[in-house]
Amino acid sequence: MPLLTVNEAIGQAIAEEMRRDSRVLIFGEGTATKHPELVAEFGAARVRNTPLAEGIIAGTAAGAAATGLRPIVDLLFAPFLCFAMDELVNSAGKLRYMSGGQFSFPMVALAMTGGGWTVGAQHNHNLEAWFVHSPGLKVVMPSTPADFKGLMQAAIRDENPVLFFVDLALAFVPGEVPEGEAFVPLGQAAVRREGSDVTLVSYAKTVHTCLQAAETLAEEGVSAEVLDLRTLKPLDTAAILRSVWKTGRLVVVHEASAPCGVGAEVAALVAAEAFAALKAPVVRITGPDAPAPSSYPLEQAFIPQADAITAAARRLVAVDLPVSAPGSAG
Amino acid sequence: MPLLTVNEAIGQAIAEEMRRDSRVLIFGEGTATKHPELVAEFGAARVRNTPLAEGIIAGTAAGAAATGLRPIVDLLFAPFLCFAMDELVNSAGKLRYMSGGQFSFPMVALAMTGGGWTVGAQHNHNLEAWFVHSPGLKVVMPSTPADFKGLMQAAIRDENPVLFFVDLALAFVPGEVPEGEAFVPLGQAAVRREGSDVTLVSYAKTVHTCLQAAETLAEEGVSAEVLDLRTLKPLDTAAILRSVWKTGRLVVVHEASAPCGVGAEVAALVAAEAFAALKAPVVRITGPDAPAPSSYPLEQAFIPQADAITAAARRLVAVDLPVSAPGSAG
Amino acid sequence: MPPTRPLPPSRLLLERMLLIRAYEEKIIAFHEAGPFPHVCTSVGQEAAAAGVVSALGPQDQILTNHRSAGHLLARGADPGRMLAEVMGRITGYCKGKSGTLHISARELGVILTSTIVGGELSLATGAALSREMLGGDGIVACFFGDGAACEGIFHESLNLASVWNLPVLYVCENNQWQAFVHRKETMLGDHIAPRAAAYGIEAVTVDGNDVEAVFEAATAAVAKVRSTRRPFLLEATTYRQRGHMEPHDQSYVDPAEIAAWRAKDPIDRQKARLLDRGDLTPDDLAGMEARARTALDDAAAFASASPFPDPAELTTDVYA
Amino acid sequence: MPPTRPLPPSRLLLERMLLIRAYEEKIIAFHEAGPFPHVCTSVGQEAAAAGVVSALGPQDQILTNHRSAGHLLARGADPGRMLAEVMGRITGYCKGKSGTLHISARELGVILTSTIVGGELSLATGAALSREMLGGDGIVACFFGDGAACEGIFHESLNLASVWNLPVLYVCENNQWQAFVHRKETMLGDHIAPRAAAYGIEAVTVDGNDVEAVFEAATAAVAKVRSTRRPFLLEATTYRQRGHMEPHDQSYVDPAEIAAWRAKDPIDRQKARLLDRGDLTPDDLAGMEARARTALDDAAAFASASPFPDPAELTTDVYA
Ligand SMILES: Cc1ncc(C[n+]2csc(CCOP(=O)(O)OP(=O)(O)O)c2C)c(N)n1
Ligand SMILES: Cc1ncc(C[n+]2csc(CCOP(=O)(O)OP(=O)(O)O)c2C)c(N)n1
Ligand SMILES: [Mg+2]
Ligand SMILES: [Mg+2]
Repeated sequence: MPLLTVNEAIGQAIAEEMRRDSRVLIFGEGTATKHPELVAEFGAARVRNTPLAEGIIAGTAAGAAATGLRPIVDLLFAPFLCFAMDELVNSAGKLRYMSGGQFSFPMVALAMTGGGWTVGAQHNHNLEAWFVHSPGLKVVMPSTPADFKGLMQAAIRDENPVLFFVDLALAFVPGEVPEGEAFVPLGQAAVRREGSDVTLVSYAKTVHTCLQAAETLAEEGVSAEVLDLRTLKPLDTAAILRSVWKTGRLVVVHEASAPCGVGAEVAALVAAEAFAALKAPVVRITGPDAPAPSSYPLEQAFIPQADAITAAARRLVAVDLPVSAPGSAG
Repeated sequence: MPLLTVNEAIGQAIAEEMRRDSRVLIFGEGTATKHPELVAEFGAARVRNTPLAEGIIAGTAAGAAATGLRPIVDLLFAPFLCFAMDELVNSAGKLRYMSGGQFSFPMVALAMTGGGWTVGAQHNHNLEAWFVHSPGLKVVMPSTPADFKGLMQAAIRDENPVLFFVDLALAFVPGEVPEGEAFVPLGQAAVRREGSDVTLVSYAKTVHTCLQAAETLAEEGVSAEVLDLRTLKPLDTAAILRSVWKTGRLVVVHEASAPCGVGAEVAALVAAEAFAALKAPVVRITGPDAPAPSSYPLEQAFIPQADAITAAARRLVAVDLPVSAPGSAG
Repeated sequence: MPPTRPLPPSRLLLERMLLIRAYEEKIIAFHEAGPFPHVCTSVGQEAAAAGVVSALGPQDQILTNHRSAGHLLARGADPGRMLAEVMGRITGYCKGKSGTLHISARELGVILTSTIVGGELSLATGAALSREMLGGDGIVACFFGDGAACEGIFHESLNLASVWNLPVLYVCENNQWQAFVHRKETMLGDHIAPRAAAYGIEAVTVDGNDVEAVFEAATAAVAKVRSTRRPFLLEATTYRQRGHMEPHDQSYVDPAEIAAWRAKDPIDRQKARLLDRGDLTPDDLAGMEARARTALDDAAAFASASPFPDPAELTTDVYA
Repeated sequence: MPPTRPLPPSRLLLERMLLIRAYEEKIIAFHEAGPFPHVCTSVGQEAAAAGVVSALGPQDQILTNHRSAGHLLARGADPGRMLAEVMGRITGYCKGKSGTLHISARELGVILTSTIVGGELSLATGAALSREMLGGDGIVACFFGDGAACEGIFHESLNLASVWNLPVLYVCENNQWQAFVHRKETMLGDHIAPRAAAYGIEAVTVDGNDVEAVFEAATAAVAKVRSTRRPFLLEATTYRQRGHMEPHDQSYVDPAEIAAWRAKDPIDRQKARLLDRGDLTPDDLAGMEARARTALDDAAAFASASPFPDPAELTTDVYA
């Protein structure tokens, strides 16, 4: 299989889908400038630059989706989604329901986020949880070039609005990507490494951090299973529960802040549906509840690191059942 | 103590704070029209109608807060916050940090939400979790007239941006409210009913539903503790953990949808920090992950009801420790 | 798609206005009878709705705002299914899920009634893009208020429609009020139309209480948008004769202003004109009014008798 | 607050422009030397920055956008602390937390450098409201680009400032580009200034590459805002001579356009004018240039030698 970067994989998926379906089009601030190859192949009507106005970019996508087109919009950096929340949440997310099913909104909204480029808090804010919390939307945040391609294909073909997040740190990471059809269904997690002592659940760049941690743990005789959620909504609850039923221990890892994040959702799911399997507390390793700093060492400290994961996993496997008495907690 | 409705209690807190501090002012779409008494007392400069434009209302508040005023803005219904996310999240929430502490943003943003008035999904969307997930903001969502007053006083005096949510169904509910000083510190939950078998954690209108459920449970010999979070950020983690260490069982109840909601956060907290105390799975009772319907019976079905809470509590107290084997789960 | 209709003569315009008024009066009557969902009535603005919608073709699409009964009825919507939606019944256009103020009706080309002020402006460009890219000569009519023109999305929508050459007929019903705030508090100048020039968009202001003038201006505007494939802004100057919503409250409005505008009521005006011209006899008129009332009595009976949705509907239609 | 300065003569304007250019060239040199944080330089736009900021008084406040080095330096900011911020050092204006593109400096009255395009427009009205309500004759200068004028918040900000009579001097640096998109693709017409009329705001367009013309127009505009307590829009027509950000890429730009604008370089122009007039000798000029370069060498040394923040800073300054 050819090696492609994440950015190339996304580009390939978009080009292939545009070839397959003439209703697919893409626009955004600088989209045409940055993709002359798409303009050359599909023409200026289907590959457009827009004025600098995220609200109307997303709104235009929603209106077009409701009336027969299948738009992809590039909204650049996740914090800019703040200017498009009404269009994404109140319109694209709700109007199918509010119309009693008369209209659907097949559209994809792309945004980059995540630490690693020291771009600071107005360009880097991991907002995926907002959209998981909002009805009618789907949310994707892959970790490998092949998944970026396959999930982009799935997102474009889906009849619903899909938020598609690109972790900046992954954009230039190369990996094997199938040519042509690479479809990865929305809503399916992937077991990246099998294990039996502890489950590490993650998505985006921190999947790789989890894999690194799992290596270290393996050297110490701790067998960690690494689950890559890939799609955050719909969440693959079966895969999460299956793994925790096996290992009895859970660490959830993401760069987004903890409060009401995806890790909270996964932890709550497990505390409800796999409680009987749990041998130890559920741990979240996340970015701090602070704006993303720009300064390089601060930004590195912001991103969950492998040693925090291994330390947490070690603590969990050391927990002895039956559980300690209430008084023993801090 | 005099009986006031929630709306009156909020109005009283605002008037008293405006009297106390000449830097406090209030504006919004129709604020001056709806509060002639405030205009009469404080003048047109401090009580203003605005153009219909949530973005600049919130942005003006943030800019004013950074430069010496203490604005309160009424953004009407929570879904309209979607037009003000940049100003609230990227500016008010982040710019203290991004300025290295040079500026602070003492402001209050008011919004109504919640079922009961059949206003439909573009007026009713419980979005508090978004702001809990966002750094630099505080979030308040009270359940009693006295708390609405006391927390509004605290919110206005706080040096940080506070999102203040009013559950529509409570707006005309009367209750005892202290005259003058009624300060309730941000970040403190209230035990509304003591109990020993199960903890019901909630906020806003569903606190009352929990109290109703607790009554029923008491008749059946189940002692439920009801905790009213009041402030969602900062979350009173100590109060939640204290209660769960006592009861060993937790039901979290809110009308907002489950995925990445406040209930997820509370459940995750407990699964991490009070795991050893837990005798049964953690249950969330929430509104469905769907836009809020308008049709009356659908809207009623959308709002968590007492019988769902009692049923959950009954299931939890029936759980036998030690826990069942992995195979036993669905 | 609604059936093609011959260009409506003046009588048809009156008939449509009477139906709209009868609908709003039925809403008011419901409110007077007891608790009923909030509704924003368009009493006083019927000429803008009837005049513009009657100028559209069947291939055209509509997006509108919370004060949309007139646009829907003029487009041929069934008042029974509209009332059913307001009352949250399964027979409503949206199964009762959206309720009052949010009716969409695919078969009529009504894509959206947005109660997010400005929501119609944000989706209209996309609908027009579809019209352009999927062929045909259809255009999109987007109704919004003077208040919506304060939202940033107004600016973004007009600018995009202009630089992308999208066939959107923007129709601003400037009814002088924005919920509880008078327009004068929210803008300098008295009109929205002059703002269009900033985007290179042509605009016209019309007396929104003169249904024939509106129809004529709209017919010209529709033809222009259809042939140029460019946006156009039509501002209809009119007045919201009642409170922002029912139940009615106008305590904050200058009574002299209300009186002055009531004297310019679009329906009275069209009645007088047709009677004057001899295009209508008092008997004709009585018949027309009676038909409108009967239609609404039937509609109300239908809606009231309709069942509520099954609770299982709570979570259907969320995803496609 | 910065110290009051006498009105800058033409030489001082040149001196400020040279300092800005030296700063941007230092950034470029850092980039040429190896990996360095992205920065949006203002090469070619120095006249707009120096001309407007020099017209402000010490009681005035500034909000600006990602291309803010000129505004900060003209206001008297320390280039060492600016570079330290870009490089994420604790000695930076914001302790390195905001990094490149987001410098605020309270002691200079610089409230915000927003990299959310339009963020400066949304906060400027509030800063001006404070100026009005807390007394004094201060005004607020809000710098933004032609791209920001596409955002809805531009519309909302100008409209609110107008109806509330807020003393905001809106300064649009129309540099023909909006990141990777030419202005011509995003608007009809060539200027932002005509949009102001829609809000009842006065506007003037000035040659943004003529620092004396900018200074003169800005002085008049500042005086007007200060006395009328009303907003005013000043548009400076200029050009972004380099790529959107460093590292530099202009592959998508018509070379003829770049060449035409380079020929109008604001610094070359002011140099030539002063030399022509005899207000400056070549030796004076060489001295001025050397001083600017030395200042930047010192600044770079200071920044490079400054420590990074302690990791504990990660979670400080989140709440007050
Ligand atoms: C985004 C948003 N902000 C505020 C409201 C509350 N609201 C509903 S209608 C209205 C006034 C709208 O004025 P206008 O656009 O002139 O329409 P009109 O009601 O006059 O027909 C307001 C403020 C809303 N529904 N949506
Ligand atoms: C809300 C938002 N959208 C998009 C961007 C990405 N971006 C940064 S600068 C820029 C172009 C801004 O153009 P203009 O306002 O003309 O300023 P200039 O860069 O020309 O100085 C864009 C699109 C952003 N930072 N913020
Ligand atoms: Mg109006
Ligand atoms: Mg520009």
